[in-house]
Amino acid sequence: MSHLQFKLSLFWSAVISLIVTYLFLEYGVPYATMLITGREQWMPVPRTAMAMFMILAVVGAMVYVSTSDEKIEEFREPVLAFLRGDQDGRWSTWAKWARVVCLAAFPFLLGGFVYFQTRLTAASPTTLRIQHPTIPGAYEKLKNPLRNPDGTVKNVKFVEEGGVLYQKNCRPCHGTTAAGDGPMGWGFRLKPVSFRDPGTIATLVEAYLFWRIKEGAAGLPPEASPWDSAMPAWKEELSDEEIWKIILAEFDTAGVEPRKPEKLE
Amino acid sequence: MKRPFLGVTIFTVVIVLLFVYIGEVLTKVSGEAVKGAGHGVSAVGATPEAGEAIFWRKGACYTCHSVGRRGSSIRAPNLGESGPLNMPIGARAALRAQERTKQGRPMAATDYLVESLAEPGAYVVEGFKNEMPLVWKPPIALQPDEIKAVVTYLQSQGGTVDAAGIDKSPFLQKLKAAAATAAAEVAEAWKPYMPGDPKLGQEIFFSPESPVGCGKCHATKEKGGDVGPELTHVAATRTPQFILQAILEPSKEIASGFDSILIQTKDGRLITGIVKKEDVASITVADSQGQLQKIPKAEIAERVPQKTSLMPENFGEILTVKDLHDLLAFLMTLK
Amino acid sequence: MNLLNRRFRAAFPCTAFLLFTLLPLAFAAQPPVEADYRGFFGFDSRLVVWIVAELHLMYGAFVLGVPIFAVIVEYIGKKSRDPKYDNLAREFTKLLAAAFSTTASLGGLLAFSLFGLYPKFMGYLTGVFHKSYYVYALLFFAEGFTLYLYYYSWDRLQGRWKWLHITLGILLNVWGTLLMLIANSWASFMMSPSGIDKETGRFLGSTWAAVANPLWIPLAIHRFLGNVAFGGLIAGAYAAVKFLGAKTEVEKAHYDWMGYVGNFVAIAALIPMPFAGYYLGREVYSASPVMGNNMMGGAFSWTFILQAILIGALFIGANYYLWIGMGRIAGAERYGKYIKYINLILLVCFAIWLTPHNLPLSAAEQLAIGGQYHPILKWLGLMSAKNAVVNFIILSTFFSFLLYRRGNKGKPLPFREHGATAKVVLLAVGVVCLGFLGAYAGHLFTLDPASLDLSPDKARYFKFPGLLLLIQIGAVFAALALTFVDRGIHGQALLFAVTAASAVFALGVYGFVVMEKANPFLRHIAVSQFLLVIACLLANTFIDIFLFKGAGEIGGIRWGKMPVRSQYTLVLLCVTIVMLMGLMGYIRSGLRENWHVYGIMQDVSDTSYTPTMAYMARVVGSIVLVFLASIAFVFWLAGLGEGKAPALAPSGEGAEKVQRGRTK
Amino acid sequence: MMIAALVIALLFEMSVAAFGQQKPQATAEAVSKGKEIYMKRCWFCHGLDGKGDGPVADYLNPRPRDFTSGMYKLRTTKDAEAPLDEDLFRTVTRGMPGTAMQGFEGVLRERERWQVIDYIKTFDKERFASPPEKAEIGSEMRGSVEKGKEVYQKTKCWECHGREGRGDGTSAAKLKDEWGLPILPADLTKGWQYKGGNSVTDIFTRFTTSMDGTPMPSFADTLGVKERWDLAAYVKSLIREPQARGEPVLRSKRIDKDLPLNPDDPSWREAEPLDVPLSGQVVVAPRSQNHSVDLITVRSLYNDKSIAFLLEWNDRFKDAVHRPEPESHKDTYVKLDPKRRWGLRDAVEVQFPVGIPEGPARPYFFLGEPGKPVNLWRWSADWNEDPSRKTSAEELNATGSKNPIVPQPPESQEVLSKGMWKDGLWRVVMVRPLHTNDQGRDIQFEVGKMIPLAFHAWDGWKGEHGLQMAISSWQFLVLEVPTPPIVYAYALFSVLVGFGAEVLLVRWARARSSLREVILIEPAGTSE
Repeated sequence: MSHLQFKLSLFWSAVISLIVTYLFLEYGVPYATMLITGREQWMPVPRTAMAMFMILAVVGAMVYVSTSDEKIEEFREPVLAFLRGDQDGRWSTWAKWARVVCLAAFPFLLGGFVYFQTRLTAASPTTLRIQHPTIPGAYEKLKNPLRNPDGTVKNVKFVEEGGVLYQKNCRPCHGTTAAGDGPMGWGFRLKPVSFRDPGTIATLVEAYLFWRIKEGAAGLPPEASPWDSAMPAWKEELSDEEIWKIILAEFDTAGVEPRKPEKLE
Repeated sequence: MKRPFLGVTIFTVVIVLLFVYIGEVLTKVSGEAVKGAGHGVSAVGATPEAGEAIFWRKGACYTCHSVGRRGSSIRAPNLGESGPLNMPIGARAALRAQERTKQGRPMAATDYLVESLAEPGAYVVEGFKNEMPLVWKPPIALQPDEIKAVVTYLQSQGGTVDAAGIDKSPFLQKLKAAAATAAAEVAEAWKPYMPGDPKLGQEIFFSPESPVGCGKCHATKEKGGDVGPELTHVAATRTPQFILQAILEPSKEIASGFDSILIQTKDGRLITGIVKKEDVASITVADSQGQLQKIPKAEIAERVPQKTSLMPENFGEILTVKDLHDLLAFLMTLK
Repeated sequence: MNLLNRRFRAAFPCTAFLLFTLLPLAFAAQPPVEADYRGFFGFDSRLVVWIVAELHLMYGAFVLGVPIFAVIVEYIGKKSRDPKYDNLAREFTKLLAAAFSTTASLGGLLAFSLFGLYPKFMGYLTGVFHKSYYVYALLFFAEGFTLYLYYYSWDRLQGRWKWLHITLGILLNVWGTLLMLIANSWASFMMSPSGIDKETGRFLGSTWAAVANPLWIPLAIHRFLGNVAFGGLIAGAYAAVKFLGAKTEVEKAHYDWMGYVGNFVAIAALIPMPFAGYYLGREVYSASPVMGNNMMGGAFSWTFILQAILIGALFIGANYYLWIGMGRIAGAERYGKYIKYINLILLVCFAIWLTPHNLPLSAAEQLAIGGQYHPILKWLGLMSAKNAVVNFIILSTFFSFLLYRRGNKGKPLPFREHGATAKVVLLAVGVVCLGFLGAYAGHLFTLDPASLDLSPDKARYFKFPGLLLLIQIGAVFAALALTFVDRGIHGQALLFAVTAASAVFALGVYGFVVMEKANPFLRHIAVSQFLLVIACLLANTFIDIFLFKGAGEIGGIRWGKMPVRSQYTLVLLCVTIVMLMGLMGYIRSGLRENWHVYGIMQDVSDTSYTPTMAYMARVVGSIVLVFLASIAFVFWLAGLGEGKAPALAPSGEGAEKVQRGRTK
Repeated sequence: MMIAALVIALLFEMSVAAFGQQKPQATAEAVSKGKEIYMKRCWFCHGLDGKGDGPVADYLNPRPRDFTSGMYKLRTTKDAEAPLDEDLFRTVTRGMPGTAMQGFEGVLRERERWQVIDYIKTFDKERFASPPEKAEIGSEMRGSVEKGKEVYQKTKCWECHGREGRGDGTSAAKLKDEWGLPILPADLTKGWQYKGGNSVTDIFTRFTTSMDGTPMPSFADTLGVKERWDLAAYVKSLIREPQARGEPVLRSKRIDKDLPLNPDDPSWREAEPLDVPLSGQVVVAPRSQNHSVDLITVRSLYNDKSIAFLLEWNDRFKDAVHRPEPESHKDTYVKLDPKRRWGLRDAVEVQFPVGIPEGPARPYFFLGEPGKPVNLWRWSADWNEDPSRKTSAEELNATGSKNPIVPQPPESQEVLSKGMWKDGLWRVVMVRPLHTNDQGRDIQFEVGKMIPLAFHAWDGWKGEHGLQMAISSWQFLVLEVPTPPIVYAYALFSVLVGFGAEVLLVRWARARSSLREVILIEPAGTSE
């Protein structure tokens, strides 16, 4: 075995991998997100996702170093050597001092950690909503009366009328092009939904939209936390037919199709 | 063998606990409401949540009242926004209380709510009848605390929850006293003269050959006619005495929506029945045999509301004592 | 046979008697005026049914899963004339026989509690399915008799009668699968009723129409694979515990091997599992889009996070076991360097798989991100990303396994020495791949956009996956050709590379395009990915078989030389799959929400709500512990029968050795 | 996987950027394609004939552009010239901040945006008949803020835009546009409302080219190039971007003296500000999407007895007279009458839940809901100017927007308040004891807890009253607490535990090292 060849010990490889992963998540991803979305600020990786990814990284490192006895030994060796200290008198002076400093610093780091964890801080509560709460039975089986059984619109006129209704009533929040960027979104913490996002109305049946438009935030079940949703209950002002028209227009404006029950082969 | 087994057991338990912990965390993170709580269990404390549970389960209030879009009963006023005055009951109560005050019985909104449970007949909403059972009497038999919870639930429908105010209400005292009497009454409850056989009773109810044939007009579950009131849950809200009386003296108390009318046609026919459907052109009535008749309005000369029930009054004569008890036993199973 | 085995023999008829005399009574004894629900001695009746049903299902999974591979192992033993296979098959069957009567008893208990606690609902179900009950009962007799015949005739049907014994084993599986299919139809009927009038719920008279409901077969496939993996891992954990307690090296070697086989069986069943799951999920969406929505985006989306955690633990654990296992193979260290890359791929895939579409965001994060969804991470939560990483996980696991297999293999023999058979078989495999890849490519090229409710201009999106399927055909044949000229390993590498590039990367990214432009076509992408991966697995497996057939060995496999942590990994895998079974049972049943029969018969009991995750986890966790404890007890009982009774002897020495080994 | 996606996305962005803004030829086909797009995306506001009279137009302020008038605000051409195609392209692409015109980038492809411009130009063919003359913008020069300020004074920009740039100039109230309708000068401190973009070059361009249809003139002839760049630098320096501090948490600072009722008090400098964005009230009818207050800056202080809030927001005019009219519910949104001038009062309101909620559930963010009431502190300008009143704030309770908002009885009114208006900025202080005797109606402040609060504002000049207002989502207030001593004890304890663990570990490792020698001699022992 050549001593000239530089080989990082397993312990340090693991530590460095974890650090690299962390830096990637903490700085790499936010920066890349900023570049890609063309916005002007870094977009942090949410803490929950961060915690999840880091736990996985640690598990991965542990799995790797324990795949063989040799690796475990190799991994443990630097740690043990550090703990043991210089027993053979071969360490340089600065290494000895570095060890002492590390050992001395550790309890204080721990103390500091405990202090920052236990000290009373006020973080604003995490808000999370079930993305698609369960539709009530009364709405479940509704079909858009303005569509033919094959899904085509009965009359193009309905889409146009729905478009006017959409632009008048929904545009202020959901935006001219249904991208969820209307001017009234400015003050609302829960931003209006972008219908162009393929994860939103494109995955839903029309009856679902009908329910959401008609009942609004007030009609949401408790687990979907209506407290911050500004969605009005449009049953107050719009007729059912108008709502169905708006639904046609939403899909048309956003350029997506409603989910269809798949045909059974 | 012993030691590895111990190790494996501990290891297993730890993994399962981890799983349970993740479940707890996910529940917390996802903000899942405690969907289970309150259902089925009797109320603890006078909270709107407990009241809601009672309203929709034990109290069986939902068999007559709906709350907004929840529920489908129309026998009694809707207690949600779609109810009378287009106001939910919590908000409505204040106006009703003013009305009651003008009628000479001064009270606040909370008092009105308590009163309407304590003395259902004291104030009856226009367009409805007083057919509300006394909830503190069997078979519903709510405890005073449970009634309080229901009142807070009603208050939470558009009003301010004020549990302390309920205690102050004089009507609650009345109710408590009445409930105590009722409890005493239960002690020496009404007993049938002889035990009935529900199976035979069912036969009497449904059999086309039986002299009474209740099934022609009344339905239980899916079966039966729809001339008279549906009896699927009759025993849940009515006492045996009430049922017995309703069989023997049908006209004494007629369920709302089942008043009969007498129609005289222009060609002189007389038709008595319950109005099932009415539109601009015609009126459809069901007669005492469960038959539907459609009469064009153009042919009607006169229509007179009747004070008597369409239900035959002669069951006391037709039924033997045993038949009556069998029938009653059957009806009592309908909870 | 000693006392205990006799006791088992006695237990079965007793149970059978109880089951088949009382069950019809329960049907017949419908009171004239029935109650909708009844209580259970003051306990929550739903909880009672939940626990009993889940336990019955777990035992059932074991009892149905094990014979499948027991027979296969026996057959291998017959072919290879190696008695260790026969012994192993027999040991599996011993566990089976022990667990069978418990399964039957739990089934009876489940039937009683259902009829007792849910009379109205069961009355309805009986009205629809009563004909199938009798078939079920008959099959149950057949299953029981065949099982005991199979187990007790082992010694007698040796030698030239072995084929008869194997036939018995196959029959056992046939009965078992039919049983599962019937019972399964009841469960799937509750989710997607058919054969009844959709408005009134009235039974239309054809039991077959009710049995053949839309979710019947997808659910059955999913359950079948699940049962095999379940059986394999339970047997693996049994072997692990035995290994840890083993006194002699021979015993250790045997149980190490048994654990390895159990794990191998489980991996083999786990690999197609995601596809079965995807198929089932798709059919749920077809049967009811609302149920599908609740499943993936609604109230149940969080349970799938939990599911992903468990499945991830399964895959990583199974791989980890293989990697440690390479330590007992001389020569395997050559492949050690690949482990870190596979590990990395698995973890990255797993991370993507776990990322939900709607990440919990604190208010500050929401403000910084400017919305509900993280602009990049939200994509990881969508179907395309999940499909891509699942395929990658499968490929990596398969790759791990191939490395393990060739650990101690030396230089392969020149291909021509395998003779014509090898060529014919490999060409046949190639033709099979050509067949299904080509057929699906053809389907895609000729697919009418109108059949997916798409406008004609969307047809261009169908071309790309079709093209990849054609490329895959080329890659398969290129790999075969390379094998023929003794470049088999390069062939395999080529196929892996092409599959990863097309199924994971190309279609993974393309899925997002399709999702946006031609959403209904998305499921065809998933099927294409599946076919690409399957072709790779199929061709590479067969190439591998011939590649290393008769290859020189660098060193032997030292069975029994496994560190303690590998055995704990087997235990972990076992516990994980039991929890997974419990969780999936909850999801399947819970999806109906407050319906007994979805959309037809409402649950109006006090317990018609969907419990929280926390409550669910507590109940499932308890069920898992009860199941594991009881099956450990049953296995202990089965072990009592053995004359040597190694388990009973105070084995302080062996255990100490193990302890010492662990601390080193 | 993710990296691959990133790379692909990056490549895609780059390829788009590489195309540049070369306008394709305006063919008949392009015009007809443009018409198709116009009929799908534009006519709702701009009308079928491009007259700016679409069905949505009546609800918007400013109104949509009338394409037949030939007047365009955002140009790079000389005063009174038609815009260049590139100018129109820029507006279609980026939209006009502060108006209902949103950008179409990412929705319409570049070619499509050019096509729609080709179509728009057909509404007023004469105007675009000859190529317009481009204004001289030149390349950006570094301007001096100080000199720019002098130019601002000298050129009397303040007559309209106000001394501090808040659009509150002396003639601001009287301005009219080309059609004789009232128009307001821009609030220069709000960078997010600059219709033509807020870069220095954008600003320079605006007063070089003028804004057609508005009283904003061109200064190309009256000011030198250098002067204009100085002015642009000064205007740019007026912009105050709302700070995005991250969490919407208002930290109330504890002080040990009396709380100031005066907005000018130096104690306020100690408090950390929170910028709260507001939207128009679009939740229930009568909805209004043309709100005027879109940002309130809040500070809070507390002592052992009371808590104080300082609210600051821009409002061009001080409106202190109130003559409300009943609200009409006829339409989903309030239709604007562009000629109408209102005489209503300014007001602001802080909203708290009545009890501090445990867990994530809160009352509905706008006026609560039945069963979950909210406590409102409403300050109004007419009370502020009324010397007979002890305080200018009133406490109220609401249980949902459907129910009437109920003032609390006089004995429960405990909020003291004072407001000041200067140079287009309202500053209002509200003080209330931390705890009151009216627990069923009032919020009781508790130290260290997350207390939701939201803000409502009315601008009387725009006729806002009743439910026509600007509203915010729930923000959070926390009364900062000094760290309790037990925390230090925990930390100290963990230092000791950490040290103890270290000692044990080192001893274990040293003992192990001697053991290890033994193992190395006996390698057979590793396999078990």
